[in-house]
Amino acid sequence: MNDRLRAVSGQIIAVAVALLMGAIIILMVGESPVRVFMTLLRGAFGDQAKIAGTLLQTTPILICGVAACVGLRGGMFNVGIEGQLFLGGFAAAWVGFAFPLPAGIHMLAALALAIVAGAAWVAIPAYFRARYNTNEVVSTILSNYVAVLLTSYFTIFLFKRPGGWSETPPILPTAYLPGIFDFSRLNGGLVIGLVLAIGAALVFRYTSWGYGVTMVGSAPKFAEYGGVNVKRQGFLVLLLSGAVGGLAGGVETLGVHHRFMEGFAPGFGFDGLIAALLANGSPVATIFTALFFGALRNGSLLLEVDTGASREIITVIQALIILSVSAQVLVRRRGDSQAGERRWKF
Amino acid sequence: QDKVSVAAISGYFAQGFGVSIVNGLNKAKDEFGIDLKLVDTGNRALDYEEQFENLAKAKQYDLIFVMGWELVDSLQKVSKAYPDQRFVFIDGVLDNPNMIYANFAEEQGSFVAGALAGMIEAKGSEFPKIGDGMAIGFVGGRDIPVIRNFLGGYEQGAKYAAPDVKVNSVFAGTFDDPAKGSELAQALYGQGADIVYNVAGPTGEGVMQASAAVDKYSIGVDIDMCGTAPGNVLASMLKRGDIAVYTLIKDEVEGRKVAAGTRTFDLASGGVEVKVCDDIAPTIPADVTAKLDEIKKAILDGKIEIAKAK
Amino acid sequence: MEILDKLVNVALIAATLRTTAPILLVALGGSFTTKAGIFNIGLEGQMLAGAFFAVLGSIWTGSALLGVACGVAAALAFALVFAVLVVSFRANEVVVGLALNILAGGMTISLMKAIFGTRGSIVGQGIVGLPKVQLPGARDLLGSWASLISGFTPMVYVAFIAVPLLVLFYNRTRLGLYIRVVGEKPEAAEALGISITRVRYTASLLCGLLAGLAGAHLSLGYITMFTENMSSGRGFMAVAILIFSNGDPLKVLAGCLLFGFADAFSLRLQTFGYPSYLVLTVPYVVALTALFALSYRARPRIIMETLASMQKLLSVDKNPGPDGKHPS
Amino acid sequence: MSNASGSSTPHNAGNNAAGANVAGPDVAGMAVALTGITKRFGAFIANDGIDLAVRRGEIHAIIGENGAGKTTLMNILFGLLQPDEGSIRLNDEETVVADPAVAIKAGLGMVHQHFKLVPSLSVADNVFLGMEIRRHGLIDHAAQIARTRELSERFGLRVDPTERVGLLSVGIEQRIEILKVLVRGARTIILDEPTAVLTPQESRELFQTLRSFVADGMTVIFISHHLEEVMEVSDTVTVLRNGRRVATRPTVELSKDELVRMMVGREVSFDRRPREPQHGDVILEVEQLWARDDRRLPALRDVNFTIRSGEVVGIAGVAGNGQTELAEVLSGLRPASHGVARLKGRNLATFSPAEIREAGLAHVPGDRMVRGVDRNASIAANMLMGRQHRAPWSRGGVLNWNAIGQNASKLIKDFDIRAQGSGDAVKRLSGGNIQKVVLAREFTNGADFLLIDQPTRGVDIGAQEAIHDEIMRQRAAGRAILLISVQLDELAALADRILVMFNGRIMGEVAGDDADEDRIGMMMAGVAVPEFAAEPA
Ligand SMILES: Nc1ncnc2c1ncn2[C@@H]1O[C@H](COP(=O)(O)OP(=O)(O)OP(=O)(O)O)[C@@H](O)[C@H]1O
Ligand SMILES: Nc1ncnc2c1ncn2[C@@H]1O[C@H](COP(=O)(O)OP(=O)(O)OP(=O)(O)O)[C@@H](O)[C@H]1O
Ligand SMILES: [Mg+2]
Ligand SMILES: [Mg+2]
Repeated sequence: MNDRLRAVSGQIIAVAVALLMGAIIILMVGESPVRVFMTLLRGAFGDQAKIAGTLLQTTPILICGVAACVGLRGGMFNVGIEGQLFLGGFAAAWVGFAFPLPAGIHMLAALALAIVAGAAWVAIPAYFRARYNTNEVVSTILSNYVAVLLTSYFTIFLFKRPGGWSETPPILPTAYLPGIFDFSRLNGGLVIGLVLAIGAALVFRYTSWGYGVTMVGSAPKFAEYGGVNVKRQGFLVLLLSGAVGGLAGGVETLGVHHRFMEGFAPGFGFDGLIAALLANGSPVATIFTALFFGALRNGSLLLEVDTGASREIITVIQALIILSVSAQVLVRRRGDSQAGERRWKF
Repeated sequence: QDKVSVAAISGYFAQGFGVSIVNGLNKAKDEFGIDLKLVDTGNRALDYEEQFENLAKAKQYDLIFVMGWELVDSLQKVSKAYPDQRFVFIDGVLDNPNMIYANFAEEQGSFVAGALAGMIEAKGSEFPKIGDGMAIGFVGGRDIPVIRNFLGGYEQGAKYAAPDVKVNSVFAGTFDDPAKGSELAQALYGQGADIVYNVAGPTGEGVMQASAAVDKYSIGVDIDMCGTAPGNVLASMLKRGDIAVYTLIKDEVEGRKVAAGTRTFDLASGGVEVKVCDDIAPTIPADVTAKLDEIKKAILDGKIEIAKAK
Repeated sequence: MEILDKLVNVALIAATLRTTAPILLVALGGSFTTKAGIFNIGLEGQMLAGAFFAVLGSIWTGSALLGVACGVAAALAFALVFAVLVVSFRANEVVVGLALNILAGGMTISLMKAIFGTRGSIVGQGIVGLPKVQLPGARDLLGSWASLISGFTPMVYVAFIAVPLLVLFYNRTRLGLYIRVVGEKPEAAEALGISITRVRYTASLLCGLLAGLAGAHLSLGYITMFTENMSSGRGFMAVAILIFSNGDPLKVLAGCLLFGFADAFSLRLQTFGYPSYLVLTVPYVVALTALFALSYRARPRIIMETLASMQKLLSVDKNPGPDGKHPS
Repeated sequence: MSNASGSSTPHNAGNNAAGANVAGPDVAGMAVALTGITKRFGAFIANDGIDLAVRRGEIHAIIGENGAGKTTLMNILFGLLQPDEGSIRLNDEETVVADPAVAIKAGLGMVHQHFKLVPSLSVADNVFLGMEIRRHGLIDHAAQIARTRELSERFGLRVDPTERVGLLSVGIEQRIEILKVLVRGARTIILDEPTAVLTPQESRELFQTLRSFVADGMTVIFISHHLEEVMEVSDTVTVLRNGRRVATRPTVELSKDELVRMMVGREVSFDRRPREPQHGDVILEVEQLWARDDRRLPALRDVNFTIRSGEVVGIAGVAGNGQTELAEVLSGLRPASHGVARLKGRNLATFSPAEIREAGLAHVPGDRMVRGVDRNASIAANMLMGRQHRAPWSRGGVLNWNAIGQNASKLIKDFDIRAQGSGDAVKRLSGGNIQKVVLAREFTNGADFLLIDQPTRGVDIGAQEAIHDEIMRQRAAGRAILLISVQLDELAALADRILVMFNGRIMGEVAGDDADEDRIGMMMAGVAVPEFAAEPA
């Protein structure tokens, strides 16, 4: 408990340090830090619409973050969430516009295909990782590029909405994710994200399977010795991670855009990965890191309108926060020797 | 209401056409002392609607200029939520009767550019730096409808003026990678093209620089690019976003409230034009110049139908 | 056949060398950190910062060389931050690397706005690019093949010459040896009084040096301009190559050439009417295929290992005879 | 200080050695003198005001239980750790050993408990690492190889300088470690548990080498858990207990029993455990078993044996001769390439590792840190492994952490594991206690067949006794036990039969009651020993 308290207060100090550095930068570009931070706060939580907007921004980061957590738990570094998100988004849209189905079933079918698409996209890297120990970081990074280009190809060459922009035809309302408020686009995706995060935490903590997977991630030889099928669980975990990544894309298309747009959501995969890493791989903690990123992002949208500061300033501050928080994590494990730790276990 | 206040929102202020719009806005600001707000949307579709909300909610802007087709969906929603807010959609026409449209006929300008390139290529080695490949090239940014529209006009123009000339077209897949633009252009030059038209934003800058590197020709787009590689830039196909926003703001400032409806910026109105670079102009053979004028006239008279890309 | 002729020719090889050079430079930079046991996913950001400040320096000083120096200095600053956080504060390398990439993106755009009042790109404005190096006599000697060795900007030569230098560095210099040792068996280094911290800092900074050169090459050599996000994933590509080459300079070269070739080749494929988006995937698909194929059956390695363990068996067999000559 | 140190002295080391030889053991002053050394790790005191004086030209043994602070003390002496209190004199000079470089300069050399060699480098590169020979600023590999060869010949430490270290056996690795120390011109050599991984023959060779060092006027400090060898080779013994020095005495004045008493503070018996032959049904049958190692080379060649319930079968052999692979095949982690292993009549090849465990296998793995535990997880989580699908710990796939925690607490008590509670992370425990966690888990899962690999490696004598008792209790309970160990005395004390493995084959079998170290040692080295001839080298 005491440890945790120290850790949390450490994080807060780290954020404060980053904000201070941010304030200096803001001063340097000739704006008032107070005004900028107040605007940020107003933009993130100013009224119910702003709060809803923040939650809307949080949703994809959260789901991608859970995807990353699932992989990290099993010792798999899924850097390909971005690509899975794009394919999942496209797959959901495709079901949404091409196959008229009854309400409810339509949405579930679309989400299901998004999940399948995400999992399928990571299946080959996962297979090679499990079977031949092929580094999954490399293969998933590379497959991101292919996924984004591929969805662009599908969208523009095969399924383009006639006369329109580079986007698919709109999906049918039967496939929409239900909204939560009528004043916001916030939708059931948030609930899906929260359920996933808490569900993942429970599964990892309270099931035999989750225990096995956790052991595969933290001590693979031990797990193997204990009778856990390390290769199969590794494959499964990466597949699940990809599935959640695909779901993130499906949620975006069905919940917000109601069509697939070429290049619609760059960077969510990486945001999610960072959120998960800052949360130390804990899905529940990822809820908070994702919310933090979502608030920063939504706040920064108002910032650009209400002050002279540009959104890039926020990008810079966000990076500073990540950097100082990441260093903070380390203060806890300062030790005598640098040698003992394996630096990276890819 | 004393002072006119306008906002502009787009993800493309950094690229050719967007730059010309920013130029126009700044000119209006300098001349009329208006309030000006630029909002960069970035490239995440999730952000757009919130950004429109933030702009429209204040109700302080007389006009909001919107550029980029990916914003259309959010724009439609917000314009429904704020029916009193006047939006100017640049570079397209939608089905919304409350909106102001500034529509550009880039295919017309590209047609002329294509005709010019075709005729010069057809001259072969008579013309300096031209080989006998009988091919011209096109480098696009991403393979999206607007860019296809440029390509379509260019191809049709080249075929119209010089039926034997082939048009090789390639896309970089990105507007942000000039190095790739340079490689693409060099590949085209290597395959016999002597003139390459770029519609690729910063990626296209790489095309212009490649034309200087291999000493062939390039054609610029959106803004006057003759200075980027003097002697190697044949012409620039200007898409005068600056004129469009400037005239609209001018109307507004002078009390003629801009009303909903479509304004077309084409060859006829000077909204698009092909400017042959000053250092090249004297070397253009007279028959080419004459034929080019003829073509322009035919377009103005509606004698030439240019198919638009879907 | 005619198509093949048009596709595969001297120009393609020259283009391959050009497309390879920036990735090679940055990947060779990453080789230092990889060898030192640090996973550096922040190459992209270092490269971008290098590209931006190279242009800035070039404009301010009017000298391409000083521009390159500015670019390198900026990349070094990023590398230093990386080293401080990762080595001294032991932060997660992936988090720090990704955050520095974000920082580089946001910072270059903000600074561009603040200094030039524009977003997007800096063209003209007095940027002085690096000159092309025309090797004297190349054309007489090689004819049309001269374009394979002559007419590149300096950094292309630097990139390719760096490969044998790095081989020499790792095998024959003390620092190179220490970098390898620190990456492979840090406790061995520590026990011998080799400072792991110092070696990792040095490796990080060397990495920044080459990443900076790569960035400067992009904005002053390859072309002469800066545009936001102009590193365009080359840093990530380098990371991928680094992981499967394990940072060995020759393997890095092979990986970069493969990717460079696939890139240059695919650009040419487009002119035959294949859909751009599919053609653009070619380099990545080639790299993935190579990765999977290599791990599917790492034949050369298995053969080597088998030979080695044969040797081991033999040495075990003959070794225990306690017939050694003892001193005294 | 007589020896020049640093980069250019491999030659000098030899010359000095020759010169010092004349001087003989007559020494003035101490090679090493530690005064009042105290080292704390948080609240824990690892070294508590230790004084230690080592005379020049002696072999000084340091003994003590696991966690007594031996390694810590040596690390402080060598500059790897900084003492919180106390001072160090090296060769009669007050020295602040800020880092190993200082120690090396003062003529100290250390061979660590875990070797610190770089596998991808050649022997010569490893020997000269940190003090490379260079020409024109570049490392001169040829010169390094030549010097390594020269040195290895002079000290009788035979190695091939060009070979990659990753391919060599531990015995040779140790020679390289010693060469590393010598090439730095060390006059005082510290060895931390040098014989833990050696065959008896290799140990004997090592001691011969160490004696030749002191004959040359050098000083040797070594840590060991093997009291016989301490008695045999050392001149002086220092005993540590709980971070304090209990005694420093000339070896000749001491008996083994006295040593043990000083170490543990009570009597400990090592004799062969009395037992009744009570073998029952055949539990494990191994027939013509072949298997390949990770490099796909034969690691097991035609292995045959059976184990009955209530029987302890020992496997002796130098590490790396197929024991690991045998254990892996028997636990289902590695497929057999030929032959069968049957557990209670059922062919293991048809089972997954999890099913084998269900069928009645318990396994104490040899490398406990890697295979035996997750260091970062709690004791409770570690004790769950292998039974996470069984009631009462889980029902319908859902874990009951209450039951798991209670079970862990009970095992902690039963097995006398020194820990705060079941929530403690395993990495906070000492090596011996970690081993007890593994034993507790494996011995309580009701399996009929116990596969026990190196149960007491690096475990102190007190804990060894407890572990041996536990193994005998399991035997009495009718378990079939396969005991793999590199320690012959352990096998002799526990096993009914001892099989000797070399190069994947069973070289021979010896009854536990007449285990003869020399004969077994010969077989371990691959020499087929005829029944009657027992001629040690
Ligand atoms: N103990 C050490 N820990 C870490 N790095 C070291 C250590 N010793 C040397 N190095 C590194 O190895 C490199 C070479 O060191 P060296 O001392 O040989 O440099 P030098 O004196 O310039 O060599 P030379 O005199 O041959 O030119 C340096 O970059 C140094 O940082
Ligand atoms: N870095 C450290 N942090 C915390 N505790 C430590 C550290 N190093 C050693 N200890 C503790 O100090 C005590 C002494 O450890 P040390 O390694 O000196 O024992 P040892 O006598 O060498 O035992 P063994 O015979 O098992 O090798 C142990 O209880 C150990 O857990
Ligand atoms: Mg020890
Ligand atoms: Mg020990």
